[in-house]
Amino acid sequence: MNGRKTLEPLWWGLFSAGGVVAAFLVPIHIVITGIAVPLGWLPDAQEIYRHWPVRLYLFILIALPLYHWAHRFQFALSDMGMRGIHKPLAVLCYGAALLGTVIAGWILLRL
Amino acid sequence: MMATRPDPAGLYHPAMPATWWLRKRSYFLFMLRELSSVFIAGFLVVLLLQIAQISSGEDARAAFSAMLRSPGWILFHGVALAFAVYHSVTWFYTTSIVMPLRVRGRELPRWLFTALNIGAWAGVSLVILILYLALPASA
Amino acid sequence: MSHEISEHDVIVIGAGGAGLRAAIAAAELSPKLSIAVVSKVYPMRSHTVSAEGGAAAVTREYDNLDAHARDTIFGADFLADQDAVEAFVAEAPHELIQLEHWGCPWSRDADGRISVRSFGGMSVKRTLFAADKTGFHMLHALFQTSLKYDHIVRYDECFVTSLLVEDGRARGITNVNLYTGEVMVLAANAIVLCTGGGGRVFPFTTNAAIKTGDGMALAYRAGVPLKDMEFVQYHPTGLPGTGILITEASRSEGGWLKNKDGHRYLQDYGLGPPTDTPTQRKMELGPRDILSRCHMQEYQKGHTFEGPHGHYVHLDLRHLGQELIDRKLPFVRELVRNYVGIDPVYEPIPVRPVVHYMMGGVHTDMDGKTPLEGLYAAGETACVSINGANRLGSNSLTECLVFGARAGRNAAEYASGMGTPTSNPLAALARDEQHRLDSQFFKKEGGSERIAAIRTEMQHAMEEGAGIYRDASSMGATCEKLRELRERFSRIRLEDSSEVFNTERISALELDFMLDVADTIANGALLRKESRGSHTRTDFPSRDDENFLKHTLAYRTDEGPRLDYAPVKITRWQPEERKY
Amino acid sequence: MSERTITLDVTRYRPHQEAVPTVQSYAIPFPDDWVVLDALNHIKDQVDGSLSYRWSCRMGVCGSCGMMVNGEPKLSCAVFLRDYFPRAIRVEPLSNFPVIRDLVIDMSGFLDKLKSVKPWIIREQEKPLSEGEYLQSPRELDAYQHFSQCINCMLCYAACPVFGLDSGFVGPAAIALGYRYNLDSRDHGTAERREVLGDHEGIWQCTFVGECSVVCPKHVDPAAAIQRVKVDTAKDWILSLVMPWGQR
Ligand SMILES: Cc1cc2nc3c(=O)[nH]c(=O)nc-3n(C[C@H](O)[C@H](O)[C@H](O)COP(=O)(O)OP(=O)(O)OC[C@H]3O[C@@H](n4cnc5c(N)ncnc54)[C@H](O)[C@@H]3O)c2cc1C
Ligand code: SF4
Ligand code: F3S
Ligand code: FES
Repeated sequence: MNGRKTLEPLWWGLFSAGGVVAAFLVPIHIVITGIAVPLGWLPDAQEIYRHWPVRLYLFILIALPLYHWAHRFQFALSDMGMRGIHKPLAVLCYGAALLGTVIAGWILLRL
Repeated sequence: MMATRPDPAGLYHPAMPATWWLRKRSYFLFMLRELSSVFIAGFLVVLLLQIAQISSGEDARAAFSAMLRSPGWILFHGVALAFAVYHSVTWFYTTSIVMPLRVRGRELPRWLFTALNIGAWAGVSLVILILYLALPASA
Repeated sequence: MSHEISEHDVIVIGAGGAGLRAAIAAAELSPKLSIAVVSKVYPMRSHTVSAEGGAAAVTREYDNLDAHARDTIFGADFLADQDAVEAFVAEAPHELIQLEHWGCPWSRDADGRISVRSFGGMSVKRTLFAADKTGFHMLHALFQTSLKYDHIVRYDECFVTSLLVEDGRARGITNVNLYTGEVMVLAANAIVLCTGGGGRVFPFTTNAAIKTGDGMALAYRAGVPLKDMEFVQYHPTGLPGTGILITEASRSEGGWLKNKDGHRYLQDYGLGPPTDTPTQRKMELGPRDILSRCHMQEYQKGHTFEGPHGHYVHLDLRHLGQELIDRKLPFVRELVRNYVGIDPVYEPIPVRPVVHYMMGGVHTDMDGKTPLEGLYAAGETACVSINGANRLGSNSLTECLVFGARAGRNAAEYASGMGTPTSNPLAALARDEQHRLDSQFFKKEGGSERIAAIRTEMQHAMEEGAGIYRDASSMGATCEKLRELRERFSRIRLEDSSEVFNTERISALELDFMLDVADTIANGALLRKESRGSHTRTDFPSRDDENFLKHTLAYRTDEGPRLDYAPVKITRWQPEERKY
Repeated sequence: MSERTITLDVTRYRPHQEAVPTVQSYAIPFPDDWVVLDALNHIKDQVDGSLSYRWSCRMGVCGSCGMMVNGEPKLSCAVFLRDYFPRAIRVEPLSNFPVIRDLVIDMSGFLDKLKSVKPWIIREQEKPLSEGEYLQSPRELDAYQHFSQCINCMLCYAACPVFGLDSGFVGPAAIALGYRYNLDSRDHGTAERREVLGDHEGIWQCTFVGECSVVCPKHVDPAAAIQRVKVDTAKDWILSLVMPWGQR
C-alpha cells in the first residue's frame, strides 16, 4: 500500500516529461518531415541526423513521448471498458515503450 | 466509525457503459486528448524508421522518402499534426493547473500562463526550424 | 417484536457544533468509553454549517472577560444566569484556540494572529471568523477531527424518536434507521442532547429544514422542563422570500440599513449618531431584537419598500468596495447573486427581519446537566442560560463549543462511574415506543389531514401570535389554534408505507415535535406579561423586573404546558435599564 | 408574480419493490424565483408524499441536495426552474453512486475514503493550548483555503468517469481534503497521508478528466489538488532515489 513502493511515480514522471517534449517539439517535426519536406517546401536534410548532439536530441524526442503514449493509452483503454485487464495492459504498454526506447537507442547509436 | 449503512441488497447500481465518453462533449474532448498520444507516438515511430533507413543505404532511404510523399501519408501527417497541436494546447492549459506560476503570492491566471506557453512553443518551433535549415550548411 | 439493544457509554444526539464537540470531549476523557453519535443527517449537513459571521471570545489585550460578560448580560436584558455567563466567557478563548489547533481556517491578521471583527451588541472587536463561513469551517474542522477517534461510533441518518427513562434516569433512546426503517434501541449511562434549535415552527426563518426542535420535544416528553421558550430571536437581515441570512458581519464590516428614502433610519430610534465607519453597539451594530423592532416601526410608518414577499429595507454594502466584500464577505456576495440576482457590490440588498434563533431550550445547569439524571444538553437546544432574553450574535457558536465540551465531559465522567449499562428493562420501553410509532405513524391507516397543511397553519399561527410584537389576544388565538392542530394531527394521512428512506415519516415525526415546541413558546409568551429582549408585548410595553426577572419553565402535561418559574442568578451585574 | 407550469421528470426507485428505476412526471406551477428544490418540496407537500430526497439548508452550503438536473450534477437548491423553462427538467439521482431510494444515493463509501486520507491536523509535537494559536500568515492561509471549501456534495464524484468505472477510486473531494491538510502550515502529516493518497486507488487512478472541477459549486478545484499531489509524490519519489538515506 505504501505509495513509495509502487512504480507509479516513475511512470507518471516519464509520462509528464514525454508530454512536455511532445507539446513543445513534436508539432514542428511533423510539419517538417511529415508535410513540408514531402511536399517539397523544404529541403530534405537527413544528413544532420548523424550529428551527435542531434542524435541525443532525437533520442529524447522519440523515447520520452513513447511513455506519454504508454501511460495515456493504457488508461484510455481501461476507461473504455478494459478495466478488468488493466494490469496486463499496463505491462504491455510500458513494455512497448521500454522496447521502443531500446530500439531507438540502438538505431541512433548505429547511424 | 459508522454503525449504520444502507442495506446492500436494496441498492440499485447504475452501470457505466464503455461508450460513456460519447455521451458528453467534454468527455469526448477528453478522450481525443488522450488519443492524441497515439498519433504522436505513431509519427515518432515513422520518424525513427525513416532515420533507420539512413544506415540501410541510399536506395532504401529514397524509397522511404518517396513513400512519405504519397497522399495517404501526407494525410496521416496532417491528422497527426492536428492531434499534436491539440495536445500542445491542452497540455499547456493543464500545466497551468498542475504547476501554477506564482507572482507575488498570487497564481497567474490560467489563460495567461497558457498564452505564455504557447508563445514559448512558437519560439521553440521557430528555433528548431532555423536549426534544421542552418545545420546542413554548417556541416 | 424484540429489539436488539446496542450498548454504549455515552450517546450524543446531534452532530452539529455542540454534538461533535461533546463527542470529542467525551472521547478524549478515555479511549475505553464507547461514544455513540446519532444524527438524522450526516454530520456535515447539520445546521451549524450555515453559520456565517463568527464566534466571540476574548483574545486581545484591549479586551477582558468582564467586558464580554457584561455585553452578554446586557444584551440578554438581564435574563441570563450570570454565573453561567462568567464560566462561558472564561472558557471561550480556550475553546476557540482548541479549534484552531484542530485546523479551523480562521481568517488571519498580517502578523499571523486570528483576526477579530465587531459584532452587534459587543463593545469591542472580539468575534473570530473564517471569512463569512465560520460555522461551515467550524463544523467541518470538528467533524474531520472527530474521524480520528475510533471509539466515536456514528449512527448517521438515524432519527431519534424518544428517550427511554427508567427509574428516574435517562437510560437509552429509540431511533428510526432511515436506511431500513427499523426502530433501533441504544442504551447508555449518559445521553447528551445536541439537536439544535427549532426555527421551523415559524414560516419565515433562516433555519434549515432540519431545525424542528426535536431535542426540546424529546426532553419535554421525558419530563424535563423547557426554559424561556418564549424568547425567539428575529434577525434583522434575511432575504425576503427564502429567509436566507445575510450575516451581521456585513454590518460589522460597515454595511448600512436604509429605508425607502435612503435614510439610515436607526438614528431615529436612539441608536445614533450615524458614523461612516461602524461604531460598536451603535446604529447597525445595535443588538438584533432592537434592530428588528425598528424595522417593524419603519414598516408601520410606511417607510419600507413593498415587494412580492412583503416589506423590506435596504442593506447597502456598495461603499465597502469589491475588494473588501470579496475578502471578508464572499459568501454574502455569492448568496445575493444567486438568490436575488443582484450584485451587492453595485446594488443594495433587500432585507427584512426573519426568525433566527431560540434563546430558550432544555433546562440545564452550567455543567449541561438537566433535571433528569443521566441527561445532558448543549448548543441551541439547551438553555443554560447565557442568552437570556436576547442572544448576542457570535455567542452561540462559542456556546456550542464551551457547553458542548462541558456537557460531553460531564456525561462521560458520569457514565464511567456507572459501570456497564444493564439494558434489560429497556426492552419493554422500546416495545411501547415501537407500538406508539406503528399505531400513530408507520402502520397508520386512513386519515385525511396533510402534513404540510398542518405545518403551514402552525407556522402562520406562530407568526401571528408569537412574532416580533405580541399581545394577549393574538397569543390566545395562537394557543387555541395549536390545540386544534394537535387534535387534527391525530388524523394525518401518510402516503408512503415503504421502509427505506421514508422521509414522509420523518416529516410527520418532526411535525409532532414541532407542535409541542410551538405550544411552549406560545404559552410561555402569553404568561410573561412584560417586554424583555426579544419578547415585546404591545399590551405590556416595559420590562418588569419585580415580577418577571425569572426564567419560565414549561412542563409537559396532557392538557398542555404547565408553567413554573425559576430565579435568575445575578452575581455582579445588577439589572439596569438597557440602552445603547 | 407570474406563474408558469413546468414538467419535472423525476427518477423513482423503490428498493425491494422494483429492480430498476422508473420515471414519474409532474407538472408544477412555479413562480419566477423557485429553484428545483422548491419544486420537489411542492411535490412532496402537495402532490406525492412518497418522493424521497435529501435537503436541508436551501442555501448551497450543507451539501445534501445534489442531483442530476438535465444530466448535469447540480445542487438542486441553487438552480432555478426559470432557466430550464419551457423545456421539461430531468431530475435524477447523482450518477456513479448506488441508489438507495428515489433521489437518495449511497455515499457511505465517501465517508470511508474521507477518513482514510486523515483529514485532521497531524503534528509531531502538540503545542499546549495555553500558549495560544499557531501563527499563520494570510499567505499561508491562502495556500490551502480554497481546498477547504468543500461541502462534500458529491457533485465531483458524479462527474468523474474514473469513479464511475471504479468505485474504489479515492476520488476528487477526498483527495482535495487530504491535500488541504498537507498544505496547511500547521500540519506535519504529508508522509502519513501518502499511504492512501499515493496508492494506486488514490491519485494515480485519476486521468485528469477535469470535470470534477468544472461542476464543483464551491470552486474547490479538486482536479488541481490531485495533480499537485502527483507532482509532490513524484518529486519525493525521485528524491528518495537520489538520497535513499534522507528522511522525508
Ligand atoms: C443562518 C444562520 C447563521 C448563523 N450565524 C451565526 C454566527 O455567525 N455566529 C453564531 O455564534 N451563531 C450563529 N448562528 C447560530 C448557530 O449557528 C446555531 O445556534 C448553532 O450552530 C447550533 O448548533 P447545534 O450544534 O446546537 O445544532 P445544529 O448544528 O443545528 O445540529 C443539530 C444536530 O442535531 C441532529 N438532530 C436534530 N434532531 C434530531 C433527531 N430527532 N434525531 C437525530 N438527530 C437529530 C441534527 O442531525 C444535527 O446533527 C447562526 C444560525 C443561522 C440559522
Ligand atoms: S470538491 Fe466540490 S464538488 Fe466535490 S464534494 Fe467538494 S464541494 Fe462538492
Ligand atoms: S474528473 Fe476524475 S479523473 Fe481526475 S481530474 Fe477529476 S478526478
Ligand atoms: S439544501 Fe443544502 S446545499 Fe442545497
